Amino acid sequence: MNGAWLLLDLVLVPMILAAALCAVGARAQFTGIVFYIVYGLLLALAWVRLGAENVALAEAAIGAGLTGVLLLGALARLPAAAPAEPGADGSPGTALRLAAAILCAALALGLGAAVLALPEPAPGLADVAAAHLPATGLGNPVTAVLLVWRGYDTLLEVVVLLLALLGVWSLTPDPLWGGVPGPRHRTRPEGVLVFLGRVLPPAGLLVGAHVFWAGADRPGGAFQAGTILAAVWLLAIMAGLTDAPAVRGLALRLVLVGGPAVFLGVGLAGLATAGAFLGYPPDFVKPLVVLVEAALTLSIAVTLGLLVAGAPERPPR
Amino acid sequence: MTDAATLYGLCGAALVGIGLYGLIVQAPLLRKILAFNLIGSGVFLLLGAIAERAAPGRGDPVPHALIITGIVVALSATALAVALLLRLAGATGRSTLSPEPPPPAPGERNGG
Amino acid sequence: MPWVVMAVALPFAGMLLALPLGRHAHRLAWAVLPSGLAVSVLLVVQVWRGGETVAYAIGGFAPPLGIALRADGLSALLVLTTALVVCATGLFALAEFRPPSAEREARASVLFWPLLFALWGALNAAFLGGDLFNLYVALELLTLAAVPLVSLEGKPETFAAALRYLLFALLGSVLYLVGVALLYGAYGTLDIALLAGAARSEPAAWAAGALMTAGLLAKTALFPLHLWLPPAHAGAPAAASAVLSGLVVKASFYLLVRLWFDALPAVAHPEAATLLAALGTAAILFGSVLALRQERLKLAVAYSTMAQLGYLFLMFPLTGGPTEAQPWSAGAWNGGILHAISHAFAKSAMFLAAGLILEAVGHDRIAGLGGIGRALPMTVFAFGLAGLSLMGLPPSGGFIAKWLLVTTALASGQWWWAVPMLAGGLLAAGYVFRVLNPALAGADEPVALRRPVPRRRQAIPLVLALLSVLLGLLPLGPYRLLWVGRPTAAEEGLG
Amino acid sequence: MRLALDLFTVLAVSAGAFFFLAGTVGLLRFPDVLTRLHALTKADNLGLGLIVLGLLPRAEGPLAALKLLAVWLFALLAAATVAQLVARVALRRNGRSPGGSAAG
Amino acid sequence: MAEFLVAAAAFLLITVAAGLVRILQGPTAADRMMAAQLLGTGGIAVVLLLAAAAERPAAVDVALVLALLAAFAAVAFVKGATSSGSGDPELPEDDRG
Repeated sequence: MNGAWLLLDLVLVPMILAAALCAVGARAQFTGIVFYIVYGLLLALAWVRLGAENVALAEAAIGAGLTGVLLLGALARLPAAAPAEPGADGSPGTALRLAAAILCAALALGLGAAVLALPEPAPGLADVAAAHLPATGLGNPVTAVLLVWRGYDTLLEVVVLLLALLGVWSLTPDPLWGGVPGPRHRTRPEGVLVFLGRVLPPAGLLVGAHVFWAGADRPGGAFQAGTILAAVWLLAIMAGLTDAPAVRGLALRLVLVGGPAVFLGVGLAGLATAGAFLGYPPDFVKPLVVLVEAALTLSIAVTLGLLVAGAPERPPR
Repeated sequence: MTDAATLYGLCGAALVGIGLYGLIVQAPLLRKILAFNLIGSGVFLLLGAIAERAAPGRGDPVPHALIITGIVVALSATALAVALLLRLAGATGRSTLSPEPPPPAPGERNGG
Repeated sequence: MPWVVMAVALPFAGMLLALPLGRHAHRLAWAVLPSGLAVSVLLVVQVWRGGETVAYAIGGFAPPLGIALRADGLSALLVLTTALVVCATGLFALAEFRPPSAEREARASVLFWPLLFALWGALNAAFLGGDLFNLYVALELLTLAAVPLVSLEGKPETFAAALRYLLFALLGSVLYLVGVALLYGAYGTLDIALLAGAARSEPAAWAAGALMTAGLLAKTALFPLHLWLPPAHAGAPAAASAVLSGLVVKASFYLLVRLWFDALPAVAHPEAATLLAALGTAAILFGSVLALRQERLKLAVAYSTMAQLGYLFLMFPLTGGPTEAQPWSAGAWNGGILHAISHAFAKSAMFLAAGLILEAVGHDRIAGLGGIGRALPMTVFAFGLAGLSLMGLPPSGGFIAKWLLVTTALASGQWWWAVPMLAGGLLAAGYVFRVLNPALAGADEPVALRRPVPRRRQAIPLVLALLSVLLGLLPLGPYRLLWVGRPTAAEEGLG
Repeated sequence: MRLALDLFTVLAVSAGAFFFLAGTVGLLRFPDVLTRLHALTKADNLGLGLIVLGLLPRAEGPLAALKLLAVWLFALLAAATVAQLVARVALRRNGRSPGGSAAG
Repeated sequence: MAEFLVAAAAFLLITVAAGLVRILQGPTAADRMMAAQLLGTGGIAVVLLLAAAAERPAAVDVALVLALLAAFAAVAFVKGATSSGSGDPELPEDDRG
């Protein structure tokens, strides 16, 4: 058994490193980004290999999906860069590069040594988590960590997401405030893009719902589902089938704050019902978690979609 | 399985180094943003290896949850950085930061 | 009522409400600011009365599986400082960030409020968090709230400043995160209190400590990682500069203190402490000299922040020094903390005062501010009072803080750390009087005010400056509070 | 029965891998972008289909089998549309990279 | 059986790794994008094989997500390649010439 897995590792790890090196070192930025997209895919494979399907789902949707699209979109909209000459555009000369390379190699080696020096047997919380899992009624320990035991992290994290969106919106030129993010996409009617935009969103809705539902007991959950929904929404926008919403809309804003607000509300209600902030009354853990996740999924989907769409560029309709 | 965990842990360490190199050396801001993402995913791989070491075969769920949180946080930061970069390029035509801090603006422009 | 929880939850609730409220968001300030201040005061009272660290297991799940919030004297004091500074800047900003008309909403006036509330919540989350990973999320929250504030006015030069700030901050937090991962791998917990019991001096802990320290230094803008700070803090709107310079950089410093004194005191090396102090010394000297050479008031104030942050790092090699000369034990530790707090008040006062001058005169070129003292006496007085604290002249919070640090340095025979502190005080006097002298002297042609500044607004920086002075006049209060839950390493030194 | 199914899996997966190999050879050896595109999309999707086919007997129940088929269907859809769109870009661009910035 | 499936996955990875070379060499952006697409399809196959080998059906969901979003990056690329950044290569007016 180990032989084949080792072979796989010995192929996969060098590929990851090669993709990363090329993403950093490729001469053209476009090439670097394509390598980064491939790198995200390879990482998703690594997560599957390590038995971390929850993470693999997130990486597949975010690392290989949204981040790549974000970077590609940005590159297409940046002004053409002048031909790169070392030093001309603020990039360091050879000596500095060498110094940086030595520093980074030393850091990587030190980090590697620290990894090798980690104690054996390795400490961890897997057993503690397994012992507490039945009390939650959930089957997926990662969901239990994210929404029950370390729900506070997750609450702050969804606030981070919303805050990033406010940050992106804060870059709107003043006359366009309240307007619509991104350009209006044009497509050939009955063309391939339109076809894709028609077929994939319903499929994505289905897959997203599946990942969301599975999340309570098997790998999946609000973040993965939200990302999938965001991706197919963006696809429908790029296919010109629908337009991004104007950011001044009250309904949109309520959807955006809805997830975090429900989470915070349930958390504060926990003060009364469970005697602790972000606590759940013993018999209602699973239904409350599913409620919070449902609200979060919607908010995350819309927030992520708008994050990638960027700052408003068109005046409100 | 522990061997695999160590291998991926070392891979994560190398990725942190590669990403940091890119962040320091590359001038175009988009490349810096990309390099930052490489460092981030290197750290996540490190955490994944730690999860696998702690509970071979099933994985420690706590680091897995931390990674998912980290991935979302990294995406948020990336989106903000990209938006800032596009706005910077739109306003000044630049897509790099010059090594010196930008010269102070004339006071008159600060009035409003 | 668990005030630790409310201190975090309330500002975030405000943030979530502010967005849908749109052009009415500024009205929310009248609810969130006072209630947040009240919660902070109640938290301080709770810690003071209880006399021990208030710990709260979120969701009822104790660490290591769950996350604990902890409020000891230090965190309570910082939460209160934050509340006071945020409330003052919030009141100050009410005049600036309100909708231009009743019908339309404007970008900056809508976004300022959720950003400010989120910043507040993030600061409290950082001061009260007891879990290293949760603190990472809090740090990111802080960054993502602070960066948009820098470029909120939409001035082109601030986009580069904000982006530079963002990149430094992201690098800092990712380095911090590497350390968190290593510590979990080595000890199987993220809880600071549990780590304190488990951590030993070994390679994984060294690597983690070094990386986390480096990351936090980048966020605290310690020399030579300071490049991002002056353009960001000087370019931001005054109300934002006040919280960025007064509070945000203190959060990462606070985490550094937590890391060294609470989580890893056994791992910290005396040589590393010396290195930190050496960098701090360089920051004091470089920052002060650069502040002296600035043409613009806000940039001078920003470089002064870089210099003043340097003092904070002198406490690392000095803790554990003899304290016979002082009425309190752990003099250096107390001195460092007090300096952070008095600088928070003084610097926010200075930035608000500089903002008022900029608003009234239309520029902030120091050379063109002759005679401004007659036009805006209250504002210039506030600037001078705050400068008193920066120089470390009695009676001020800055004086007590520096006196504690200097006497510890002398008593422990490490007189060389006293030199930069005294030199920094002289240089601070230089850059403060460089502004005050012409401002107070009668210029041939007194500056013309573009628009009058109401006294109500001028009073706000004055109150902050008075607070920084007052800190030196009622000395016993903060010390007794700081005593609560103080780590033993603060008394006995590191290593 | 079990042995026969295993044999089927081995054969189908091997055949699938062969088609991937063919696609790669095409990607590396074919002279211009359009022929490469052509070879690639056909071969690797056939390969994926064969692998899905080979794994079908090992699926736990009809729902899991359906999911496997859905994977193939999505991949086919993506490959077909992407090939079409990218070919358009390639035709128009005459072999230049998109956006002047790509050269930087 | 598991060994065979894992070995097949490793073989497949080596095969598609050649795509990395094509991304590096180009010469056209379309080449690069299509090579990434090959790696995507190969990656999906690898995930399916690993899911079967380790008997972790949840991993099939990962393949499902990868397949669903396989066209996502390419669509963004195609969009970016049009003159306005928001057009369609199938529309005549988006010809950049």
